[in-house]
Amino acid sequence: MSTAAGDVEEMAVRDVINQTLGEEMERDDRVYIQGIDVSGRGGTSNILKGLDDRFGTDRVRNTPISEVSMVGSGLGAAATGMRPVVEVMYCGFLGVAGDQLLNQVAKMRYMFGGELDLPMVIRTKNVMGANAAAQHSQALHHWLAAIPGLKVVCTSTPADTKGLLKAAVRSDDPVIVFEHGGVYNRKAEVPTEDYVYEIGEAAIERPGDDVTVVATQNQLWNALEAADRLSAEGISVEVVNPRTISPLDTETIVESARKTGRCVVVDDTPLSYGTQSQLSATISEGAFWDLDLPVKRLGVDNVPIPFSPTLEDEVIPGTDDVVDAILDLA
Amino acid sequence: MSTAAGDVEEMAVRDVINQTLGEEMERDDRVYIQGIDVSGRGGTSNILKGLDDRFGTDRVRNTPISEVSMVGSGLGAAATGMRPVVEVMYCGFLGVAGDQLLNQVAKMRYMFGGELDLPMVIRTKNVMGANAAAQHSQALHHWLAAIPGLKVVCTSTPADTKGLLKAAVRSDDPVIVFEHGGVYNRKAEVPTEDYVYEIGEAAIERPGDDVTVVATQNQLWNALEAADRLSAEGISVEVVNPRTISPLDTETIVESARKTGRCVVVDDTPLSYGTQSQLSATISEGAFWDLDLPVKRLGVDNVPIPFSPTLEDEVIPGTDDVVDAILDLA
Amino acid sequence: MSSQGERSAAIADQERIEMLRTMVRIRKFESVIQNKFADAEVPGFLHLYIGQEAIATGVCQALEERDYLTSTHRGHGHCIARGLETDRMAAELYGKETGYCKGKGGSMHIADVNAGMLGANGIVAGGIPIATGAALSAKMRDTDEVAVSFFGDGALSEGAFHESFNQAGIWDLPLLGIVENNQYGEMTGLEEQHPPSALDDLTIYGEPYGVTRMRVDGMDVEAVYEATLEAVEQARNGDGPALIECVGYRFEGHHEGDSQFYRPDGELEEWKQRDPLLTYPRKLIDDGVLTEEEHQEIEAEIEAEIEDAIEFARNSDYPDPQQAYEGVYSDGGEQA
Amino acid sequence: MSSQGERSAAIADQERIEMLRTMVRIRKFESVIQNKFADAEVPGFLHLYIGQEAIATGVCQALEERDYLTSTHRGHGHCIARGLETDRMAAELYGKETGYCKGKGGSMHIADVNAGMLGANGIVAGGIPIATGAALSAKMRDTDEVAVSFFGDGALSEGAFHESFNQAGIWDLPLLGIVENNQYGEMTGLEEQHPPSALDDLTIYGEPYGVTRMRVDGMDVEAVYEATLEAVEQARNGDGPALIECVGYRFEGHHEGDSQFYRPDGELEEWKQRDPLLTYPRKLIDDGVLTEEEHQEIEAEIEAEIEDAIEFARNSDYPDPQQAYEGVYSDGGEQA
Ligand SMILES: Cc1ncc(C[n+]2csc(CCOP(=O)(O)OP(=O)(O)O)c2C)c(N)n1
Ligand SMILES: Cc1ncc(C[n+]2csc(CCOP(=O)(O)OP(=O)(O)O)c2C)c(N)n1
Ligand SMILES: [Mg+2]
Ligand SMILES: [Mg+2]
Repeated sequence: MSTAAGDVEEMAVRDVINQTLGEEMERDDRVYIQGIDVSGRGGTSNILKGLDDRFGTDRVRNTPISEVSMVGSGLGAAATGMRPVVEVMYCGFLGVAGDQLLNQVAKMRYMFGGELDLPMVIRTKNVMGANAAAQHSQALHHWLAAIPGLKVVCTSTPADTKGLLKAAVRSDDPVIVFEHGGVYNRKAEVPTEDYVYEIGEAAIERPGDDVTVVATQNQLWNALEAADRLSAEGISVEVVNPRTISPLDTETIVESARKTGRCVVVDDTPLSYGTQSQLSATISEGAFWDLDLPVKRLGVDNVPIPFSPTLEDEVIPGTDDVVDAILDLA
Repeated sequence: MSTAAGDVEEMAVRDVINQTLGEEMERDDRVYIQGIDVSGRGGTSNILKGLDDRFGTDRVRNTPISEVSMVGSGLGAAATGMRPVVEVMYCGFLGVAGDQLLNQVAKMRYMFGGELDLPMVIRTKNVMGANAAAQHSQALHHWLAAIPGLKVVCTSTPADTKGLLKAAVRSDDPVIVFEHGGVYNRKAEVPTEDYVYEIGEAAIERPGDDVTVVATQNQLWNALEAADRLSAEGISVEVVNPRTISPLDTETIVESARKTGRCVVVDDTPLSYGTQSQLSATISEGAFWDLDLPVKRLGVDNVPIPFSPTLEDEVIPGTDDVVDAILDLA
Repeated sequence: MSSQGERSAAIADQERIEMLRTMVRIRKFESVIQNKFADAEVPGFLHLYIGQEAIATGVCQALEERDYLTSTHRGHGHCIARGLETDRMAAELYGKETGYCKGKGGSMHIADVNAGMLGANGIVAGGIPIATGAALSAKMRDTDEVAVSFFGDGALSEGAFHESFNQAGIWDLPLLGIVENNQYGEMTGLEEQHPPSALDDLTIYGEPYGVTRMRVDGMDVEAVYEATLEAVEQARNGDGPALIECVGYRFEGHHEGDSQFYRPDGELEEWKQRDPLLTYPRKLIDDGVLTEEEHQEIEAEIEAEIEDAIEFARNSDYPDPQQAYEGVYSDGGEQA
Repeated sequence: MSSQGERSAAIADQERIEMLRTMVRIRKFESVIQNKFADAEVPGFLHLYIGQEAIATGVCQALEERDYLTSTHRGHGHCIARGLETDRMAAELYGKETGYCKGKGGSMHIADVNAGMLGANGIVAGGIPIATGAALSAKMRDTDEVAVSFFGDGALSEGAFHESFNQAGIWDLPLLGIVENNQYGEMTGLEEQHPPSALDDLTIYGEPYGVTRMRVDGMDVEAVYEATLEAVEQARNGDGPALIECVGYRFEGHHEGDSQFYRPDGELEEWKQRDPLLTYPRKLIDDGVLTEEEHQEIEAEIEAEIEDAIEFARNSDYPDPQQAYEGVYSDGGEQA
């Protein structure tokens, strides 16, 4: 990883995505975008606005409403000299392309003997808290991480969005980039220079001594806020951003757990078979001798996400829930 | 659960499936089967042989090669008075019906307010060790268990095959039944009377004191064999069969772990984000104060399954691996 | 557009008035909901059916109570035309416990299984396999029930459409596909979403499956009604599936908040001249079936109904948070 | 079956002999592998192409080195016709490290990306979207490369076929679909898998997408060759996709071990009279392009080649178990 020294700029996550993809398309003319309404509307949440004008509709290419073909043809293009960035508007639509993800994208290199580069990015977004109901409100990075052969990253902050998206576009492997609708408008400083994060490296977003919180995306922001609040009460919280969901940076995460001896893992995936279970297992086994208390999993209860605000609020953890979980351990 | 007292019969798993479905079709004429070649060939591995002659091709219904429609139309039929049993030949083909599973089958009852019965079974098989390569050699019960709203069971023995399959067919919820190609020809005693297992209940297959092994399907047979071998060395192994993967019988599993203080979890899903991680997290948290050593996960390394026998043998745990894992803890 | 032959003169006056009432109800319901959404009273996403009322209305008028239907993200019109109550619909959109889905579904998932309405669906083409299964079930249970699936032009590009109609073609299922061609899939016009070979007649997508193909003016409720009647009769008689393209236009954005940058100048205005909410009452008045006063009365009556519906929704309670854990399974609770 | 017009007299003698050689190579390779499988030397599943040799051969003869192809579970014929070496193919089927996929793929996943062969595929219709992407890439990179996807009659029922050809139709991609109609999908005949409307001409599945439709005798290698030439030329010229149905028959079971209970009496024998491995040499001899002795020489030469290939496979090493962890990613290792 080469984090930046030097100039920084305050930017929203949404603008970072647009800028980063623009830079990568300038840099390499094999990079192109395909998906629903990526031209005109600028794709999901209008993130790509203007890229069609800059690069033309050949490279910012509207597909029909055909997720199988969108993902599958991206794979074929990647295998033959292009570097597609496929947008799947909501992660809930990934299921339509289930076979492409499970059997083609994930397995093609390996099955063919390991030598075929497949430089392909699939961008999609997790959505929670938008009253979008069960099909549109989902977080599914655990679901793709459960498929060996896929690299899966979660972007959370403006800075990691840039570093991870560049890494994904430049990788010769398929990388699934999960964005999150709830952080698109979050702003923070981003180094202006060109930098690429290592896929597979977690980051300590905020160092601390008493409790470790491992958190992604929206929950990372909640965790940082919780840490702020609790520091006033004299509790020092270390916040870890896994960045990559698969492969997971076990070392960094376990090391933090061993230091604090107390861990909360919080994520928007379901409590059973979600990211939290993988984190809890990893930490429980790896920091076994240093844990003072059981790892605490926080996430979405095992229900589809309900529509009504009172119900949705109930099932998705908020900052208060993170605070409470930390207090339970501290 | 009403386990049987009374007569038993020695049967192979494959014959139990055929017999059980036949019984349920006799019992309730809304039960019908659809899938590829279910008539004629008798479906995948010829398991259903003869059911077409008994019940006609209207109730043992060959579909075109269309997993989306096969699963989706099953759902529609279940919502309107039928009780379909859909066969998906290999679990690796579930991805084709990804949206149906993720967004329709799993969420329909909940989204619609909770009152719509969806009595639907999807039978599929995990396959390992058949040199079938990455798309056909997969175990994917963790992948469906990761979707809230689906009940997922794994059948392992002749007796649980009968009890679980009856439970699935009689359930008013969609139940995904994972069979395993590697146990179809396993034989053991099955009670002849009609009985139904509770979905969500694990079973102690073999009681023991020193180490708990939680294992499914093929690995359950390996675990039982390992337990046999080790008893000769004076190590007493308790073998737990989860039966249901989602919802998991946390209580039974954790109780066993608390008793022995040492746990191996072994399953054919991948080591990351697989069933083992869910089990390890559950046990590590729930039996925290009683564990003497970290839980040991055993499973398929994080690669697609390779074709060549030397490679496939390397990545799938066998009885020796289970023995070694137990010895590491004992 | 293929002509429907001579229009049967046989549509009873009462049916014509009923269809007008249904269209008025859809339009007024949605116009009010549109405002309430703008006022942030209605949460989530909102895809309005305004402009397409003649389609749902004409189709549902041709159905019997025992028939089934599946709908889309743009489903309010289908629900109302099917006879769902506007109060429980409004309550659902408001996220209240008195809603059709107890607040769990919202606009994109309204369903009333008791009315054979197997749900709106947030996945493009998601309802088609479900309707296919209902058609199969109808046939296996030896009934003459028919299943109707509404979907947009965009859904024709999804594999689910293809697999379902292929299966329906093989099994001769009583499945009726209503392609609501409203000229756009989201913000993209048809010509980017369908091959040139299909643009003039989207029912060509049904050609491989041997479906009966019809194409009607989706702004003409009677044309839609009559085509559907014919297709339904055929399906009930065991003569298999049909695909009806209803050519229309949506007057509002894809969803509320859509800037509608993509509409060519004048296009909307031109289509609005064919607004069934203008043309149909005029026609009924011309035909002597309705007086201007009766028309006003209908409007007023339905306005009052919708007002009541909104009041009902407003006055209903939000579900208790604990209800979030209910209803995943038949045995009540959530996953362990 | 639509006639291909007068057969161009212009197929050079050498090409005809080349095609014969290819067909002989496929047949002999598979016949030997079939025996080795029976002897349990070849692990896994085996789907044989025997009977369909004229299809892969005719199609590949019409392609250039720069073109791409995707294949199916029944892929050996496509590989051989594409020019892959039988020794490395045999080694792959034996699970040896000298195989095309280093033993990781086996029969259902043979690939040689350097030869533009983007893989057999264990998922029915799984290769079609990949070929579509190759066609897109060809177009975006401003080449005149063409992508050919082989698939069975059964694949036409999968959504992936539909989405891909729809997209190819919209984007005018140089995509060529070869429907190998061998009368069965697994153990089920066409009439249970396709609507009556499609049975007489499966290319009707391409009708909505505006593809060029052709239907040829899949036992006639020259008919296949000429149809493909025409479709390829059109695709190279930017005139978009085509779908060619090649009507043939598979002489062996769906996979080895299949009891073939489903074949009507006499059906196999009837088709075997049209076996291209019988008819084509006869024709070439009749046409004076080949002598009986030359034919025998070809057979003998290829038999020897296959024998060598099997020896190569047998003598190669199994991959070291540790290689299982290599090749998931470009950076080598497995997932952490
Ligand atoms: C599988 C899937 N892909 C994409 C979307 C996003 N989406 C919602 S509505 C829509 C357009 C649908 O167009 P059409 O079928 O013509 O219906 P219309 O909105 O015009 O009524 C899209 C792409 C979705 N909901 N589901
Ligand atoms: C998605 C999927 N569903 C089912 C199968 C199982 N299967 C393997 S081959 C086959 C039949 C394919 O028929 P066809 O396309 O006609 O090819 P053929 O075997 O006749 O060459 C089936 C159903 C599969 N491999 N993939
Ligand atoms: Mg539309
Ligand atoms: Mg076939």
